[in-house]
This record gives sequence, structure tokens and C-alpha cells, in this order.
Amino acid sequence: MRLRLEPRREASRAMLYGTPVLAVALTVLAGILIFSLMGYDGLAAIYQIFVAPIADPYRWQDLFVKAAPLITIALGLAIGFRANVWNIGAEGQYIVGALAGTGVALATWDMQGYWILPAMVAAGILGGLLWAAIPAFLKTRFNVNEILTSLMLTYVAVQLLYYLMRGPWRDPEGYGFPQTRLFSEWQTLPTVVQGTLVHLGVPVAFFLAIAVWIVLSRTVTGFQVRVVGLAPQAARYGGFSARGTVWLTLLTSGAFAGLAGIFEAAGPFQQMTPQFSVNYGFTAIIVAFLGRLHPLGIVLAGMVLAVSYVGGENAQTALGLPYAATGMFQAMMLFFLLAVDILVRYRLRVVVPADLSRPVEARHPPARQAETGAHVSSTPIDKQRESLSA
Amino acid sequence: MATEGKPPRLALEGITKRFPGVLANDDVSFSVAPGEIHALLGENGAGKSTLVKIIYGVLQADEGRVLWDGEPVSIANPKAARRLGIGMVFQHFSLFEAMTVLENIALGLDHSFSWRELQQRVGDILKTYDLPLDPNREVHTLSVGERQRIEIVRSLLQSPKLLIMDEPTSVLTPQEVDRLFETLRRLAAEGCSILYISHKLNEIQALCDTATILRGGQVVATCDPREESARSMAEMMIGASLRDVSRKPGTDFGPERLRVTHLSAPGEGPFGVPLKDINLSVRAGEVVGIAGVAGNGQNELLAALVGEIEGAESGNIFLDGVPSIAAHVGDRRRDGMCSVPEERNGHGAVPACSLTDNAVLTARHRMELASHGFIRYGAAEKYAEQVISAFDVKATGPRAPAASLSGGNLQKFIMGREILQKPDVLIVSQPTWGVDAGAAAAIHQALVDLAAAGSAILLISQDLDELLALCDRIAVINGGVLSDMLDVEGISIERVGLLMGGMHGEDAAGNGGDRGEPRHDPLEEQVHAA
Amino acid sequence: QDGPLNVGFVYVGPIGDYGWSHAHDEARKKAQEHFGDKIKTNYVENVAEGPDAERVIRQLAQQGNKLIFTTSFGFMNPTIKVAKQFPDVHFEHATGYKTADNVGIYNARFYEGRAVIGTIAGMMSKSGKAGYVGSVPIPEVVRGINAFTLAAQKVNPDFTTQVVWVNSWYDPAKEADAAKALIDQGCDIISQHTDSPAPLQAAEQRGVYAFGQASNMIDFAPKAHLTAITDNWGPYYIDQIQKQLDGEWAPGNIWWGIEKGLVGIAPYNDIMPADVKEAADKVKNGIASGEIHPFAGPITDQSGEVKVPEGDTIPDEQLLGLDWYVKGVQS
Amino acid sequence: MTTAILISIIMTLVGAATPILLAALGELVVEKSGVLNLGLEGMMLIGAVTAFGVTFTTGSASLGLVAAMAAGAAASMIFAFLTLTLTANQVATGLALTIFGIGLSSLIGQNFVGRTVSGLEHIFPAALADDPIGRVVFGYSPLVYLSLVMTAFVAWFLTRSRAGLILRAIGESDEAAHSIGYSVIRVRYLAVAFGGAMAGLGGAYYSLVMTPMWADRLTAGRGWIALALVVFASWRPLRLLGGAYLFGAVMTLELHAKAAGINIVPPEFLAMLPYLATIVVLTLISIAPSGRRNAAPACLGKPFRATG
Ligand SMILES: Nc1ncnc2c1ncn2[C@@H]1O[C@H](COP(=O)(O)OP(=O)(O)OP(=O)(O)O)[C@@H](O)[C@H]1O
Ligand SMILES: Nc1ncnc2c1ncn2[C@@H]1O[C@H](COP(=O)(O)OP(=O)(O)OP(=O)(O)O)[C@@H](O)[C@H]1O
Ligand SMILES: [Mg+2]
Ligand SMILES: [Mg+2]
Repeated sequence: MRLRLEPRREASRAMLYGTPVLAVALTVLAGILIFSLMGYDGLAAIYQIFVAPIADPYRWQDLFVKAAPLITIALGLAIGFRANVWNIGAEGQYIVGALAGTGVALATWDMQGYWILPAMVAAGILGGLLWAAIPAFLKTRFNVNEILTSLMLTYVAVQLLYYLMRGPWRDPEGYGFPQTRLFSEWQTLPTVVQGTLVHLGVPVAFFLAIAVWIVLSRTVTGFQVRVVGLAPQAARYGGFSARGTVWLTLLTSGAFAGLAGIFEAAGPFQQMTPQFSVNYGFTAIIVAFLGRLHPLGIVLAGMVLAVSYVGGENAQTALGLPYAATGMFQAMMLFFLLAVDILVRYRLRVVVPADLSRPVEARHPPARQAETGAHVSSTPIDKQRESLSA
Repeated sequence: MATEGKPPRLALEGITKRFPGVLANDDVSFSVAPGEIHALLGENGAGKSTLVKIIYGVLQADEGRVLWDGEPVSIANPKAARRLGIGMVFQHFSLFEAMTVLENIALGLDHSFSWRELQQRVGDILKTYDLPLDPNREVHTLSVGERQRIEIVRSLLQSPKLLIMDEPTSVLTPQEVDRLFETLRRLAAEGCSILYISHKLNEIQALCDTATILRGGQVVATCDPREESARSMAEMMIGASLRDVSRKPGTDFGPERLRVTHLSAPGEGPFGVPLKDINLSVRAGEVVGIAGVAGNGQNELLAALVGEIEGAESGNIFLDGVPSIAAHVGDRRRDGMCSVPEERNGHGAVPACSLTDNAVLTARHRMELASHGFIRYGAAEKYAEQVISAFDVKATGPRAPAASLSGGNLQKFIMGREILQKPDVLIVSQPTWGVDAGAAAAIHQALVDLAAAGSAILLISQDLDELLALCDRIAVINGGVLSDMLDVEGISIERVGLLMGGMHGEDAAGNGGDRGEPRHDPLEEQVHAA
Repeated sequence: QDGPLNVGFVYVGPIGDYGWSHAHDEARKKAQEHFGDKIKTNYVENVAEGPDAERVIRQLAQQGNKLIFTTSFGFMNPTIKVAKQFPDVHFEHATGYKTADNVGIYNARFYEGRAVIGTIAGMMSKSGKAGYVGSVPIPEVVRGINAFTLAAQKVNPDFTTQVVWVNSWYDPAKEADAAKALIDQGCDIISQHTDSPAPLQAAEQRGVYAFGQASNMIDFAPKAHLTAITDNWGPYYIDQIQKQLDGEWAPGNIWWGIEKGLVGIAPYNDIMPADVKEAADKVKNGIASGEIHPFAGPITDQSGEVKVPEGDTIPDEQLLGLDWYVKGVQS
Repeated sequence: MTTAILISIIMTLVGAATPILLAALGELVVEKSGVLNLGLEGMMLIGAVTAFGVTFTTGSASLGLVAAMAAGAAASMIFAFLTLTLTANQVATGLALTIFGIGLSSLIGQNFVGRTVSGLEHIFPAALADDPIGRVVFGYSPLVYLSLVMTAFVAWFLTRSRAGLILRAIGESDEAAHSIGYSVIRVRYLAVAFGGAMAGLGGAYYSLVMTPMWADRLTAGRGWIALALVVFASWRPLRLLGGAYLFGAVMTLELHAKAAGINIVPPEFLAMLPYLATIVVLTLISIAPSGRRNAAPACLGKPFRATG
């Protein structure tokens, strides 16, 4: 006897919503166990990581600010992932977008005007988009694997950032420290809730989530993305081009990452520094999967990850839980989600292997006889001949 | 053929195999004697491949048993099969494109070997059986015939006692077929049994000692092919579901709605068949049939007509006189051309999507299920409901995923989705494949009604019965080449069967005779390569 | 007063980096030990410079830490921002230059230690050519390179320093490779301004001398390790925490060195000849007493121009922004 | 430039190349079987900390190496279980494995910060490595020779051995391999385990040879370079060797140039080079008409589930 996975005819809706909850529950259980084994108070650690940040309204602004770029990037990625286009270079697009916007900021640093910030944002979007256009071009023109190219381009972008920070864009009044000037007030993102850090990027992320939701669920474009991912041949039959979809999804995800990049630079950072790359682009991949590639799921997943970051800091100060433990914990959460994910498409069965050399009659004697009899009588050859010539 | 007293080499008893929603083999029993060349016949989907995969250990039967030289055996995997002495050449070759012939051969063997020894033995076999093949070429550079020879050499290296060949000739040139037959006869003479699957009845007559005929997963007959006619065997395969389609033979057709001139297109995928200079026309109210054994260019024809080839086709297509070769799939649809491909899951429909979504897939242009880039889900759902009720589709509703429908019901839905769009031209491929008699009748009636309402219908089918019942004219496609049109009235079934089997020239005086083997015309190949 | 004083620490790296953050955490432990249950220290490690830092600092302030040490240059702007929101919390920012009513800054004159090891290098090097594994060319690092070179030139006027930038504070493999490259090019003594013991280990493998960074690294290179500049933040932390406990904390701007014990010199390796030890001690004590200034003129820059005439020293304001190299530095 | 300096340069670049080569050899085998494991960096870190910890505790560096391989393989089994048995997405799982490895290694490593071990003994007698020529031949860590042996082994394994043939076949067409009776999943498990073990060994090179110590994130992103290297080498072991030394040269020549007082292009552009070169190579092999042999394994990254 062994366990076997059997494909379901249709994805289970219950499991679709149930598995993330199951994954979080398993993570919590495993977390309690592991932290306790490590000699910490496991329950308290889980409380600090998962509950404390939500329980304290003062922390909410942090959650939103942390989640906004993750959500924005993950939304773009999810569109591509649905169409089986694997952009894993969002980190690079995020950086290049921020750099493009910073370029505008540095070029206009002594100017004033309401147009400056929009110009920076536009440059940011364009930067991310262009960086994503490279894998898109290589994929559609030469069929080069976009996973590998977009990943490689991330590291190129990181070095570009370093170069600009240490060289041409270094703040001339900054004591030689490798970072740009602080952006001026015309170049910084306004906060939307007075007295908090919640900047424009937060409502934009939520707005984008709704927009993407509408596009994916209501528009022909969203339909195209879905169909190309699920059944490429049917998509072609329905009049959707695979190439066009690659362009569409890569450029969109690049633009989203670029937008997140310039928002982060013009918002929380208010300058560009070599420490700008904090792997939001990679974490967003995880957010996209945790959110089941669904815009609302992504919003939730982005918040869950933000909670785990903020909570991880809580756990450090409150319990002395090392930073490393938080990272492990996040990875574990993803492992569990990916593991239980299979229950959406498969069902778990206990099977007893059949012995094929054994005569079948022993197993189903009555049924077999009846069936065999029926078949013999229902297929007389002569009858068919008659019908054909008739 | 069985040598007296000796047990058969292979005997099947009550083999049954189910797939979700399909009974692929239903209580199949027969036996093959040593040295016998045994044919396995049946329509597409009759369960032939499934059966031989069970014998070869790729699949496991749900019920029944296999006897080898009289002993019950359990064949857990292909390795076990090979250990018994069973070799197999697959319908879809299991070859590795980026590897050399020799590597591919080595992969089919179970034992370790030294490369030199293997090279030696392969060389011997190639010489003994006179098979031209360069062992050091990479597979992706080879022709289909050469690829098949790899599979054959693979099997021969094991000195098999039973060699299974699943449609080995469907992609071969006649010369290659002749060569293959020589090899097989020699093998049989050496005592090797051969289980041979083919749709080409003339080949079976030329080669086989016995034939077992499957239909719907069941054995419906066993015969000696040399004592049967191609026609009688075709009748046994096709079966006897009488269809009462009310069709009045029409002569008052309207204007020409679809005209295809000099259409050529590349083959799709490694086993695709390129289309060569296809010419045809369909008038309003007319049903034109394309007969032929599956895999002779039907898929390419449909794709090229519908526009799925994305610009790789040449020639011209006129829709109501308007040239539309350059138009995209969507545009052609908007202009009145609808279609139903032979594969329902993943081509005609997206299995994971709801029926409403599947309605949007193709009906959004003509039925205005989308406006300004937004899908009108209300309208789409209504349309899906309309299809469901008009075509009596058994489904829980428009929101049911396509995957939850049985094959026949999904087919009815797809047909309905296209037909209710009132297309000017409808191209359908294998509309009643794997569909039960009742559903098939409904589909046929719908096609007839559509034609009566003034649409032009191009019906691609392997089912002669269906073609004869529905069509006004029929042409046969073979190797990507379309024969001349034949009027259904007074048609000779035998002749169509022969055309399907690739025997254009012999008795079809003056009709397509000169097209006997067009794909060997090197000039023509160059033209199409350019 | 109810309960212990909560003191917060924010580190840029993991405390396991065995460099900068490690040294700060060692000091935190010392302070905790010193005060026992009068205080409770809380730290957050691996905090990225930027918005994450701002959040963490704010969180520490909000959780009731009354004194918060932010220990990286990149925490400067976040510290100032958070300090505005928490006027009754006191902040101490390391290595920056912005202050506020409740923000003090502190830094260590590591260049004083560099002068000591420069003296040793000048005497121990046969080739007269030192290799210097640099992180990023910021004034802090430039000062160290210059002080090291100037001190070495006091004992060997032809002494030169070859700098290789690894553009990272912490990348052991690259630091090791940089040290090896320097050794290959004829440098027979290695100094570093990066955080890992890797250059020392490379020196040990290749049989040349080297100096430790941030803490005594003798265990990593028993033969190569001559001494190390140690970061002893402990005394300062204890000092400031005491002031906070006494209610006497005020924003300061301190730049302490050897004299106050913030910069230490690890025990000398026994293989160092007595005269070298003596000379090193002389420089160390001279700096502590103020007799010796590492940047006393005459100083010429790389182009040969005299930047500081005889009798002058470089004032602190200029040292803070130092961005040129003295003669003999090759970078 | 004297011979001595040249030899030193060679030795430095060989040193920088070896851990990447070791990890990339493993990943090469993994990718050849049709699996894309982006968790290289995480497995290397786990290998590094395990190697150090075991060596520190037992005093035996050989034991440390074995443990590093075992730990890398064990970590890779998480990936294998999720992606092969449960058909989870390989990209996401690989990234998660990297995050996991960073966290786990840092956690385990807490006890080893600031500790040191004596590292790996050389295998050749010191006398052999006395003169410059001797040094460049005999003066390396045993792991360097092991990496060469492993390169030869992987090259032989993939092109000459039957098991390697099967492995490549599975990466080319899992369906076809399954249909002629090979156990796709089992072979992939073995390949992933091998990849994990080699990544562990690569990590061990850092903590036992390059810098015999433990500190957080010791590998500093070299896992991603190893990943690029596999693609750069277009999945061929001997090119992998050449590519590793080329990447090693790019990483260290800049340092040598600066040490010699030569300032060439900005270092950031040099650092981009491996990645840019990889993209160029990837494009070239996709364009080249006869590039089938160089192309990515056809099933790379695609989940497989046996039917029937
Ligand atoms: N694995 C499955 N998961 C969910 N539903 C299933 C599954 N298998 C079958 N069904 C349901 O059972 C019904 C019968 O399916 P099946 O495919 O056997 O029909 P059928 O008898 O072959 O019909 P048809 O002749 O039209 O193909 C379908 O309506 C389908 O919804
Ligand atoms: N893996 C599978 N899962 C589900 N259904 C299957 C599978 N393989 C085959 N079938 C179904 O089983 C039936 C028999 O298929 P099989 O391939 O044996 O037919 P065949 O006689 O070989 O047809 P052809 O002439 O087209 O080769 C078909 O309805 C097919 O759709
Ligand atoms: Mg078949
Ligand atoms: Mg059915």
C-alpha cells in the first residue's frame, strides 16, 4: 500500500483557497516546534512574528510601506507567470527603473515644478520596461530562455547601480560617500496619510491590484494571458499570438517593477544608494506564488511578507531571535505553500498495487461475465456490413 | 499460423484499460503465434496504441492478463517487456533530438556495452537488413524514415521474439515502406512474431497473416486479411451505426463562399505533413468532405485555412471572393470563417476554463461578446447557455469547466459554439471522433441544417460513412496532397478507400493518377523549401 | 524608575560578520555585563541602510528604548528623521556628521591606530611596499591609508602603499584574492580596511605579514598577524549609558582615539623584534599623549605638491572630508 | 611581468575559479537532467557552514568535506521533493531554497564565528611545490585537483557512460525516456542530489580553503555566478572548465591589475562581464542553426509527471 497522487479533472476550488491557510498553519506549527527546539519560546516567537505587527496600529504604516513595492512588482510578474512567461529579473528592472528616475531627479535637482515628479515616475516606468524589453526581444526573436536572460540582467543592473553611485552620480557634497544627493521636495513622493510614512506608492499598489484584477478577469487582454498560459494551441485557435503575449507580459512586468523602483527611491529612500537593491524583485516572485498569481491574493501575500519582516525585527528585540531565523521561517512558509499546492490539482489516494498476472475473474467474477456477454452480442460483424452497404 | 501444439507467443485475455472518461480497451483477447505477422486494425481512438503500450509495459491494464509462450507474465515496465523479448517501434517515436543515432540506439538497450561493440553490431544489422542510416548523425537532422529505422534497429538489436510496430508506415515513402516490409518478412521468417498496426489496408493485405479488428476498445472481428477485401475490412472497422440524417441531395448551391488556390504550408512539428498546392472551393449550401487517414495533412489544412499558421502559408484563400490569406485568425473569424479542430482538449477548448470562457475564446468576434477590450460576461454566459440548450450539452451550466464535460458533450459544445455563430464558412475536423452515436447524429444534423441555411461547410473526416452521408463532394488528402473532387453520387467506396490508402494510380483511371507520389518530386520539394 | 533602562542597537551587518557589527555587538555585551540588570539591551542586526533602518529605529524608539545607538554611516538620515518624532529618546549615531538636540554622533580616530601599524609596516617590510585592501574610497578609509603610509615613511622614506579596492565592506573571497594579488605584485605586508579576516589568512598562506581589523584576529593567522587595530566601543557605550542613567545625557560630537581607548592596538606578535615593538609603542603613546599627530606636516600629495607645510597639521574639519592621497600611495 | 608573478596570477585565478567550477559541475548535471535548481547559493552556504562546523568539531577536514557534500545533498532533497514529487514550480522553489540556505547557515554558524580551523592539508609534498613551476603544478589545495578530476569525470560520465546517456536523454525528452522505460523522477532525484553535494563541496572550498573560517554569507553571491557559468559553457563540461577559469580571471585580473598599479575599465563593468557574456553566448547558441548540441536541455525547468 502506498500513497498516490491522482490528477483531478478540475482544480479544486476549496483547495485553492484552503491551501494558503493550510500552508500558514503548517508554517506556524513548524515554527513553534523549531524555535522551541532552538531554545526560544516558540509560541512567543510566532506571536512576535505574526501577530504583534498587526496588533499594533502604529506598525500598520510600516506594513503598508514594506508591502507596496512587493505587491506592485508581484502584480506585474503574476501576469507573466499566468502566461507561462518567466521573468525572474524583476530585481534588475526595479533597479534600472529607479536609476532612470534618479537620472531625471539629478538632471532637475535645481529646478522646481510639479512636472518633475511625474517625469521621474515616467522615466522609472520606462527604465524598467526597457530593461525587460531585452529578454522579450531575445525571447521572441531568437527564442532565448527568458528565465536565464532576465536573471543575468539583474546582476548587470546591480553593477550599473554601483558604478553610478561610486562614479558619476556620487553626491559632490557627500564626503565621498557613494550615494546621490537627497532629492528635493519637488522630487519626493508625497505622503498620503498625514503624520505617517504611507506614501503615494501604497494607494497606487492597491489601485494597481484592482486594475490588474479587472484586466485579468474582465478584459480580452487578461483572457489572452490566461489562455496562452493554460493552452497555447487553443490560444492560437482563439486568435491570440504567443509572441505578442511575451512582449505584453514582459513589458508590463518590467514597467511595474520600474514603477516600484522609482516610488521606492523617491519615497522612502529620497535618494539613490548602493544599498538600494534589497531583493524586492526576488521576494516578489515568492509573493506572486504565495498569492496564487491572483491580484487580491498578492495583496494579501505582500502584507503577510511585510508582517514577517516587521515581525522578524520584533522577534529580534523581544526575544533575541536571530535575524537568520526569520529568513528561514519565510523560506519554510514558501516550502509549505508549494508543497500543499499540489492538492489543488491532485488528490491524495491510498492505493493497493494490483497484481496483473493474477487472473481477473478472481477479482470481479460477476461483473466480468455480464460485460463480456453484452459485448459479444452487441457487435456482430454481419450487422455492420449490412448497415454500411445500406 | 500457430504451429501445432506450441502455445502462442503472445496471448491476451480480457485486457481492459480505462482512462478518465474513456474506456480505451474493453475485454480484449487474442493471440499471436511465433513467426506470425498479426495486424491490429481500427479507427482512430479504437484503442490500438493503448493495447500495445500495455503489452510493452508502458501502461498497466486495469484488468486482464498477458500470457507469454503460454505463461502468465506481469510486464511492469518496458524493461521487463524487453527482457521477455518484446520490441516496439512507437507511433510517436521516442527519440532524443539532440543526440546521435548511436546514442539513441544505446538508450533503447538494457545492457551495458562497449561503444565499439555497439557500433559493430549496429553496422552489422544495418548491413544485414540493408537499412541506410548513418549512426553518427544527430537525430534532428534526419528524415522521418531514417528516424524510424533507428527504432527498428533498436528493436532488432535485442533479437526480439515479438516486434510491435505502431503505424510504422504512416509517415514513410512507398520506397521506404517496401524496404520495411522486406525487413519484416525476413524477421518473421526467422521466427519473430510481428504485431503490426496500420490504417493502410492494402499494406495489411500485402503483409499480414491475421488481423484483429478493434472498435471502441473492443475486438469486433478476427480475419485473414488476404481473404478479405480492403473494403470489407474497412466496413468492419467503421462499424454499423446507422445514422438517419435528413439530407436532401441538393444541386441548387449558391455562390462560391470559400475558394482555395495553390495553398501550401509547412508541416507542424517534427511529424507534420507539409501541404502542397491545395485547390478547392465550397459553395453556399454545399458540404465538401476531405477524406484521408489521420496524419496526412488534415491538421495543417485546417490550421492554414483558419490562419493559425501565422503567415507561414502561401497561395490564396478567398472568403466570399475576398482574399484573406494575410488576415489573422480573429479577422478571418469576423469575416465569417469558423472552425472546429480535431483535438478538443487544449485546442478547440481550454480544459481548465469555464464554458463561458470557452465561448469567449472564439465567439467574441461574431457574437459581440467583447466590446472596447472588455469581455461582456453577461452576454458570454447567455451565449454559452444558448449553446448548451440548443445542442443538448450535458453540463452543470455555463460555469462548468470544459474539463468536467465528457468527450462527446464537449464536442457538442464546441460544434454548437461555432454553428450558432452562423458562419459563412465552417471548417470542421473529425467532428464525431470518440463521440457516441446519439451525439454524432445531433452533430450531423446541425451541420446539415447549417448548410441548408446557406453556409459552406468543409468537413475533414476519417469516417467514410460520415462523409458519404453528409457530403456533396469528396476529395482525399494523402501526404499533404489533395486529390480531385469526386461527386458523392455514384461514388465507389472502394476507390475512396484506395485513395486513402495512398494507392492513387492503380484503378483510378485518369483521376488523380498522376498525383501518385507527388512528394518524391525533388523539384517540388525545392519549390516548397524556398 | 520602573524597570531597567532599555538601550537599543542597530547593526548594518549580521553580528556574525566578525567585523564592524561584530565589534559593536561585543561592546553591547560588555555594557550589559557592566550594568547588569540596570539596563536591558536590544539589538536588530542585518538592517539595510535606507527605509528599513528608519523603520527599525522607530520601532526601537517606540518599544521604549530611551537610548539608541545606530552604528552605520547609512543610518544617518533615518536616525535624524526618527529623532524628530521622538524628542524624548536619545540617539547616538556612529560615523556620521548630522546632529540634533537628541542626536549625538561618535566616531573613532582609527587613523591613529593606522599610524601605529604603519610604523610597524615600515620597519618589518623588506620590500618597502605594503598592500592595502580597501573597501570603498570614503574619507574614513582614505585617512587610514594616508596615516598608515605617512607613519611608514617616517621609518622608511621610500615606503609605498599599493591599494586595491574591493568595493565591498565584506566579501571574504574577494578580499582574500585582493590580498593575494597584492602579495603577487611584491607587497610583503598587508593592511586592510575591510571587515573579514580573509586578507590575513591569505597573508598567512603566502608567508607575509598582515594586520587585523576591528578585533584581535591572531587566531586566524598566528604567524602573519603582527597586531590589529581594535574597535573598542565598549568604554564609550558604558559612558553614554551611565550618563543616560544619571539623566545627564547631552548630544555630543566625539571623535576619540587611542587616548580614550576607543581605538586599541592588539598585543604584538612575538615574532616582532623588540625595536619594532618599542617604536610602535612610542608612536602609540605619543599619539595618546598628543605629542605625535599622524597628519603633521610636511605632507605632499601624490603629484608632489606640498599640501601641509612643516609645522602644520591637517585640522579635523579637513580630515573629515579627506579625499586625496599622500605621496607614496598608489591607488 | 616575471614568470613568478604570472604563476601567482594563475594560482589566484585557479583558486577563485575552483569553488564556482565545483558548484557549476553539479548544476550542469542537474540541468542536463532537465531540472533548473536556482538554490545553488543556498546549498553552497549550507555546505560551507557544515564543512567548517564539522572540521572545527572533529578536527578532520576530510570529514568536513564529506559532511558538506552530505549537507548540500540533503538541502537539495527539499528542492527535489517539492519539484519532482510534488511538481512545484522550480524557479520559486529554488529561490526559496536560497533564502533557506542563507538563514540556516547563519543560524548554524553562530557558534563558529571567530573560530578558525587549520584547513585542508595539501596532498603533494611541499618539496614538489618549491620552485615556481612546481608551485603552479603541485601547489594547490586538494580540492583544486578534485575539481579537475570531477570535470573529467562529469565529461566522461555525460558523454561516455551509459548512465550519463540516460541522464541526458531524460533532460532532452522526459516523455520519450519514460516511454522506453527509464525512471525520469528517480534519475532526476539522483542528479539533484549530486548537484547538492557538489554545491556543498564548492561552499566548503570557501570555508576550508579560500578563507578557513565561518562568517555569514561567506559565498557572497558566487552561487549566481556558478549558475551563469553553466549557461555560459552551454552545458558542456570542458567548456565549463575553460569558462570557470575565464570567470576566475575576470574576477581576479582586475585585482591584479590594480595591485600592479594599472587602472583599466571601472571594476563594475568587469563585474558585469560574466553575466553579459552569458547572455551573448545564450543568444548565439539559440541563433546557430547547428546549435542543437549546445542548446539548453529541452526539458529544462519543465515539470514532469508520469502518465498511465
Ligand atoms: N475524473 C473526473 N473528474 C470529474 N468528473 C468526471 C471525471 N470523470 C468523469 N467525470 C464526469 O462523469 C461524466 C461522464 O464522463 P465520461 O467521459 O465517462 O462520459 P462518456 O460516457 O464517455 O460520454 P461521451 O460518450 O459523451 O464521451 C462527465 O459528465 C464528467 O463530468
Ligand atoms: N493517457 C491517456 N489519458 C487519457 N485518455 C487516453 C490516454 N491515452 C489514450 N487515451 C484515450 O484512449 C482512447 C484510445 O486511444 P489509443 O491511442 O489507444 O487509440 P488508437 O487506436 O491508437 O488511435 P490512433 O489510430 O489515433 O492511433 C482514445 O479515446 C484516447 O483519447
Ligand atoms: Mg494509436
Ligand atoms: Mg467518452
